[in-house]
Amino acid sequence: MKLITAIIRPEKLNDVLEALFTAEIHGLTISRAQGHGGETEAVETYRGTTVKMELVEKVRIDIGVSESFVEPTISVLTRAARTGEVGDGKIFVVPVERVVRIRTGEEDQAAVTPALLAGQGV
Amino acid sequence: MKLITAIIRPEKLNDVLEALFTAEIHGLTISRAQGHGGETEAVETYRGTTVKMELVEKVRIDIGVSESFVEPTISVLTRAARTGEVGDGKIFVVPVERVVRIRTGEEDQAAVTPALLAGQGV
Amino acid sequence: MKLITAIIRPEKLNDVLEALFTAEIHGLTISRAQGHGGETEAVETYRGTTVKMELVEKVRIDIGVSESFVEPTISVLTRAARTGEVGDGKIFVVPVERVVRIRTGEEDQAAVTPALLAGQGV
Amino acid sequence: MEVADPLAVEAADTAWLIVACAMVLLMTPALAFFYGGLVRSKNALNTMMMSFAALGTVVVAWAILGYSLAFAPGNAWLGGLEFAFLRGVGLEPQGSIPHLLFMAFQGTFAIITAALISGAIAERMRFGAYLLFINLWMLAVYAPVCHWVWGDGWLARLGALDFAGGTVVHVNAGMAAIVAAMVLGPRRDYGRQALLPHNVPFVLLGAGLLWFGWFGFNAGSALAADATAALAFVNTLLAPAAALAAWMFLDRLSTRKMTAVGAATGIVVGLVAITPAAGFVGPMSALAIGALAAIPSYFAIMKRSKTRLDDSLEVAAAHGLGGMTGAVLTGIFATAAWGGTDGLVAGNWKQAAMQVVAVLAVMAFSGVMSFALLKAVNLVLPLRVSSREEGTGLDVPMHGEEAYTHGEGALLLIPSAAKTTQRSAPAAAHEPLEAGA
Amino acid sequence: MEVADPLAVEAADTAWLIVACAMVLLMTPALAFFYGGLVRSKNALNTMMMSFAALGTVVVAWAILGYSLAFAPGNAWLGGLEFAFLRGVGLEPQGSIPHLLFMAFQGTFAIITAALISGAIAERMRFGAYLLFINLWMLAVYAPVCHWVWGDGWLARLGALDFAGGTVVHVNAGMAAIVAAMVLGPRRDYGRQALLPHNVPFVLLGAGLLWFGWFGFNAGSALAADATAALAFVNTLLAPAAALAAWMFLDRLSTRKMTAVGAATGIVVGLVAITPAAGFVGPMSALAIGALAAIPSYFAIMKRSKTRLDDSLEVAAAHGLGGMTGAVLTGIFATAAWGGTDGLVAGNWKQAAMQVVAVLAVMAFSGVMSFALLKAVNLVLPLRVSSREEGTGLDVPMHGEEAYTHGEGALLLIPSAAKTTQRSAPAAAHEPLEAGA
Amino acid sequence: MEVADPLAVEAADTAWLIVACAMVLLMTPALAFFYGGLVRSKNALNTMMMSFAALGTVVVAWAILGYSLAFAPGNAWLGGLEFAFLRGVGLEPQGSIPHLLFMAFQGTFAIITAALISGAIAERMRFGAYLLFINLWMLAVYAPVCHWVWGDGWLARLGALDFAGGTVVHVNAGMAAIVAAMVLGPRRDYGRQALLPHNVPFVLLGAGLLWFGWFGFNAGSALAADATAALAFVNTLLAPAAALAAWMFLDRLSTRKMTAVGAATGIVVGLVAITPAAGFVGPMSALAIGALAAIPSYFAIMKRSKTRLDDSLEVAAAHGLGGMTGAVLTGIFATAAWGGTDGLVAGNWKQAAMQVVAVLAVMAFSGVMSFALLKAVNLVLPLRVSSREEGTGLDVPMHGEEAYTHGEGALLLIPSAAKTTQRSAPAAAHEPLEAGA
Ligand SMILES: Nc1ncnc2c1ncn2[C@@H]1O[C@H](COP(=O)(O)OP(=O)(O)O)[C@@H](O)[C@H]1O
Ligand SMILES: Nc1ncnc2c1ncn2[C@@H]1O[C@H](COP(=O)(O)OP(=O)(O)O)[C@@H](O)[C@H]1O
Ligand SMILES: Nc1ncnc2c1ncn2[C@@H]1O[C@H](COP(=O)(O)OP(=O)(O)O)[C@@H](O)[C@H]1O
Repeated sequence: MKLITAIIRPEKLNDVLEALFTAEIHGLTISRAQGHGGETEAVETYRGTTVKMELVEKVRIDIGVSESFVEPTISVLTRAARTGEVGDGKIFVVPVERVVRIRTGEEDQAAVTPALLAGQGV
Repeated sequence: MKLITAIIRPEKLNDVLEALFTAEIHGLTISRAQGHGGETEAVETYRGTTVKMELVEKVRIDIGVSESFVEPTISVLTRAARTGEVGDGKIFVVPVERVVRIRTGEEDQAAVTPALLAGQGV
Repeated sequence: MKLITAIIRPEKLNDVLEALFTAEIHGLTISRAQGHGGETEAVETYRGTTVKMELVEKVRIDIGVSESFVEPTISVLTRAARTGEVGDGKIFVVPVERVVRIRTGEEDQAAVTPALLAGQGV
Repeated sequence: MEVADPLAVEAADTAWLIVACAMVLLMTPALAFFYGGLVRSKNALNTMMMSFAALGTVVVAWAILGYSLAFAPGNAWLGGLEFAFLRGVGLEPQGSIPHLLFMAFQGTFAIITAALISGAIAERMRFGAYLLFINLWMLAVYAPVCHWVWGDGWLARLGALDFAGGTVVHVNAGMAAIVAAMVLGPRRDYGRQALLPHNVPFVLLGAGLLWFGWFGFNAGSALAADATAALAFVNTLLAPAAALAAWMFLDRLSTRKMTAVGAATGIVVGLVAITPAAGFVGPMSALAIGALAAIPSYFAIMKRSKTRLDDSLEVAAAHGLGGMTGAVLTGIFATAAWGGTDGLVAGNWKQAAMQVVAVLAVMAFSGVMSFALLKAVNLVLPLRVSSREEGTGLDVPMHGEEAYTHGEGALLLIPSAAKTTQRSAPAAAHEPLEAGA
Repeated sequence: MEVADPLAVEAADTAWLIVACAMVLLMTPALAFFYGGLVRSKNALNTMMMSFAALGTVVVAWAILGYSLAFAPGNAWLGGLEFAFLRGVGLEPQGSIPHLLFMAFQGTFAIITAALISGAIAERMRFGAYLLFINLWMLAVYAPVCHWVWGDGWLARLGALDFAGGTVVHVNAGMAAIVAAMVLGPRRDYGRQALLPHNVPFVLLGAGLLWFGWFGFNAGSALAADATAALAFVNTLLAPAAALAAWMFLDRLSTRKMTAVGAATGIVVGLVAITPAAGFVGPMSALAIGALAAIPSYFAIMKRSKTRLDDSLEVAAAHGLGGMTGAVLTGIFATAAWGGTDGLVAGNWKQAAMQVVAVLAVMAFSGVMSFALLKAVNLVLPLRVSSREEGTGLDVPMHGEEAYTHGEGALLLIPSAAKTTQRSAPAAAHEPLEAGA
Repeated sequence: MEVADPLAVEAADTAWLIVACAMVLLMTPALAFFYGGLVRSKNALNTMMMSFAALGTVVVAWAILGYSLAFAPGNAWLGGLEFAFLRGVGLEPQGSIPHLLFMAFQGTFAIITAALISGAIAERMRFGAYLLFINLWMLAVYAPVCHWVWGDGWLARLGALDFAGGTVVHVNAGMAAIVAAMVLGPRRDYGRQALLPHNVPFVLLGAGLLWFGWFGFNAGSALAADATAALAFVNTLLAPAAALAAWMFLDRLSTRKMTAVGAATGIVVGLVAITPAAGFVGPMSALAIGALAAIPSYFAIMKRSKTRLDDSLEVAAAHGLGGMTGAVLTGIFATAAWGGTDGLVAGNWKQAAMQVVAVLAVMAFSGVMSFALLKAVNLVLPLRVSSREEGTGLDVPMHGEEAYTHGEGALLLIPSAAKTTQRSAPAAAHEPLEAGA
């Protein structure tokens, strides 16, 4: 089991979601984030002060997947989230020791597999 | 050391917090998230357009624990966060290599143990 | 490759950012969080009800770094985020199996290294 | 002041009443913000819409039927149908303003009274049932009580004083609110979770605009731009100020904090309390009424939150109790010297008694009728949303919207035929788009 | 009503017009909130500033030139330059109010008309180009049309009825909006993403304040505190209420939800539709006009969103179409009994025809001129922001600000000399600071 | 205009003054939003409450004592105690409006002046100390200055012109603001962190409502619905518009961005500057005053932010300096032709000199007295919150509330006895609850 964390541009989120769903990846959690990387920084002014905004809006996507899904997920993410301009973001893959589905208490593979597909051993 | 990440329903957060505190688990960090899973989707309308809301409000809880606390934490979480309906969420357990308490620089076990209990080697 | 996650006080974020940039650590993602630890709790009142606010505003910083940067990053973080009062926060170091730069598809070390420095093998 | 032809429209009075009426109208959006800020964000639109919808439907119902029931010649209990569909209501003078303007001014009172009730059942009532209920309530409860007091009904004949609606508006709505809260039952999280306001600045905005509008409400009730209007105006400045100061003081004493929600509530309670008295008492009495009225309402709110009666936004304590206190204090402080009938302080205890009678009569009528109407509506449309909808919040299931959105994860559903075309032709925009953007 | 000296300033009329004018001025900030709430938060300030900037520049341009072009003696098509720089515009009576006050009242109409257009090009127009455009538009389109209808121009002589600006303001702005939306092209995400309002309570706040201000707009257009003003006032209460009720009903029928954005839109459409008719029709006709006007605008919005015409905030459907419906219905419902010329219902079909002529003339003129002006402005200042700026949102690149900030990650740039000093001397504060804080 | 009995209450004037007074009252909530939007969200309620609390306490103190000190017969320096507790202040005419209404109108000026100061010490002053300070300040500083200028005091006798409060209100509050900012010291993060406004739309809302209310402030100061009121009104439309345009232009020149905070500030500066001149200058002079006044205030703000004087919300630059510029420009542009005394432009340099004297006198008095009062208050109640409270924000420690909450992690403290019962009986709700919900 792996946890794939992607940091992407907010304006690409909808494209990414559509691409993930098309690839049958249905379980995910997102949160709003702000990133700093190689992007050019915005400068704002407020009544005589000048302020450098070091952070740019990003969205973080966390997807728990079984091994076989790691590669497809990454390739879907890179494809759908890419614009080619600096600031497209990063993907981190972290090992997961256990996954539990709260509703049923099921663990690991069963926990991340969509319920309806579980019988098919996907 | 493990990092336990739970995605739960926002309306269960208070129950979960109370249950965790009762179980003497006091250190945790939450953040607001939005999830997509097997939940039925909401549809909204805005002036002639119809919009499918793919994401549902969730809360993410991150708890760093020493090995011996993993099991109790998971069981408290599953118990307190469960409603039995689709959408209750997931728990991920990730291995942690180091934990540092910023205030003191203490590492690992000492860092996640509440200060007052530290002497007791819990 | 490691993912360093720090939970810090929001009012220290600017100091932390400056310190990180000074130490040539440029890639990071932050998100707003709320924590519960040993801090004293705030009590609020609303029309006859009394409410204990269990959670305190925090900021979460995620930094993906190559091995050699782990130690300097942690020491910068602890130094810049410390006030010495309860509530300064924690740092977690998690192993990362793969890192991908979405823009180019580059992996691992190359993905977290600032583009301009990449040639220098830092 | 020049002596006015009793049968003429006076320009100055018309100017003032037009403005006053516009100000009263603004109170309903103001209430939407006062109430809307107090609920959780998932119910913000539903709560606001409960006020805004009253602006639509109640006005229409008032023009068609309500005004006639309240003000057409009738008996001691109810007006007739002579003015239904505004027949015969034109630009001829009613007092010194056009009749139609008087109708509109009274109409804005009907709207806000109906909308007030929504605070008691916020965050759990079905929207359709609410709409049906408040319109029936306006016709069957508000219009009669209005007739009793201002339409030459039995309370007017008895001599009960109510300058701008302490009993007609506030006691009346407050009683309906208690009944509605009881019939609907508490919110599912009530008493178990902290149900905190999502936007206190909105509450303050609402309170500020309510105060502004209330000047039209009270001083406009003089129905002329005369000294009585000026008195009612000044009292409407002084009483809420005193109530606000008293509230902050009580808050400080009992919780050591002067809360903003408390300040907003104090303003409203002061406004409610001076409403029946505004044109009948002197300015020092107005200060006293404001300060005194803060006390019962303050403690009622403290206590209420410990009970199972989930009057969610404290309509009964602020409006019901505030209106009662105000109505009774009117009977105490009113004096002929300032344009009222003498009250208790001026030696006439009968006036105070009459005030109590009026309050009790309105409470009884409003309580029984509101109960009956709610039960009746429930037969047609269930009153309460499902527990699941309550959990999600009412905005999405009732209104198909959220108050605040970021648009992320919100996928546009494109009618399938159009979809392919549009997708492949985003370049219809004037500029070339970023790669993949 | 006392007979007024035709050459005197009347106190009551002056009082009313001052207030009315203040109310109309408030409509532009109200519009800023109505529009600002509907856009995404990254464009909130830009959208609001489009209204606020009109408050600055258009007023100045109006005083200097616009008023003269609209109201100075001239020919059937345009006023002269006699009143340029307000020469000869003083406190002498114009009707029964000071001439200067009349100028100001008309000026507030010019502001809001220009600001209305911004809804069509929200989220993508360069701010400088916008400013230039609306000021030219006010001078070259609004002032002439205003002259035609209210400044003794050809439409006035023809006998077209427009009480408070159905054609002058709403058809005019609506047509300019369509043209501007076409010239600018759709937003880059239009039709591909869900572009949801970021703050619906702001939309409701805007609608509430617009309604309040509109009483000044319509009833103030009587230019006196008389029975006509009262009639216009009451109609401005009834028509939007009916439109709101009708809109909620249509919403319910077609989507099963009564949306808050819909409610706010319904109010505005009702206000627009009654504007040309306010002082010419009876109250029951006002209810009918409000309810009827909801229908075309409702369905226009439903359909428009499926096309490539990105009139972002529905200016054409709400104001353009609403104004057309209102202008035509004025020709149908107007009656001499309520102060208008008889219309179709009263047997005079010519009036309805004249209304259609007026609408078409304004549409043609506004359409052609707006197109020409936009193309001309584009030669000097490009109209559209870059695609990248559109992605980021316009607030930061155009205004150097964000609507909502937390201040985290925002590093103050301290002039380098001062920096070292300040850093080492934070203790200038009165209390010792926390270690390291 | 009919000749009015000098001893009679005029209906039209009363109508106008009632409305004007309501509009001025609305300025204080407007200020709460203007200021509240500019601070960080953790201090939003505290900042707003500083205005709202003034609405409560200052009104009461004004009625009891302040009005008498300002307007009761006295000497050249201070009024007497004749009107204390509003003795003898009734409905008899004062000019052509009821005396009581005059008292209330002046009272709303006292509130807003006191509340203005709060901008200088936002985000760091203890709430109790603030309340004590502004009430003492109103009595000991505002009331005397008000007496000097409007209550037949020495400045009035000297002939200094101040139509609606350029010196009395704005220079006065601005000077107190500087002193307060110095005595309190800068915020702990000042000069080290970016202290950004948390809600710029609120700032715009505040500016819009302030403008609306200011029409009452300036045109109401004519104390009648006459040509002077109309002039003051029109000037209050033109000057802020010119100031807004000038500010946007300066902003564009110096930062290349037209900021929304700048636009809001420009409006306020224009309003402040025209206040002393409103009824004394012609409309073209009003445009000039507005545009000219923008310049010093603009550059003062640019410079101030680089100093250690943390006048947090720029009260001194906007109100103090704006008021000075306005007062001096009044002495320059005033002309008898428009109802003032001739000023410099009309050849009377003495008037300009007198204006300077008035400004300096008020600055000196306000500066010294404010300093003394703050030091005195500090002996009783410490002025400044602790550094820790400043870090957390003042809303929770001072008011026990947050402006915006989600309710998550907020655990209800249930009185222990009730707890068990309630927990085990959630089913008191009307519907069965979801399992475990
Ligand atoms: N080392 C890192 N750790 C965590 N997040 C990172 C890291 N580097 C970049 N990011 C995130 O990715 C975003 C884009 O990164 P950046 O390096 O600017 O672009 P690119 O990957 O296209 O070169 C940043 O805004 C930040 O949110
Ligand atoms: N594979 C996953 N990775 C990350 N988060 C997930 C994953 N699957 C589900 N979630 C989170 O858990 C929530 C509930 O999951 P869902 O599968 O709908 O419910 P259940 O676990 O009850 O079957 C989702 O809204 C999402 O936030
Ligand atoms: N075990 C934990 N897991 C996750 N986050 C934690 C944990 N312990 C503390 N935190 C986070 O760190 C913050 C400060 O922790 P706390 O223990 O109060 O302070 P300190 O580290 O100074 O003793 C908390 O508010 C919480 O956000």
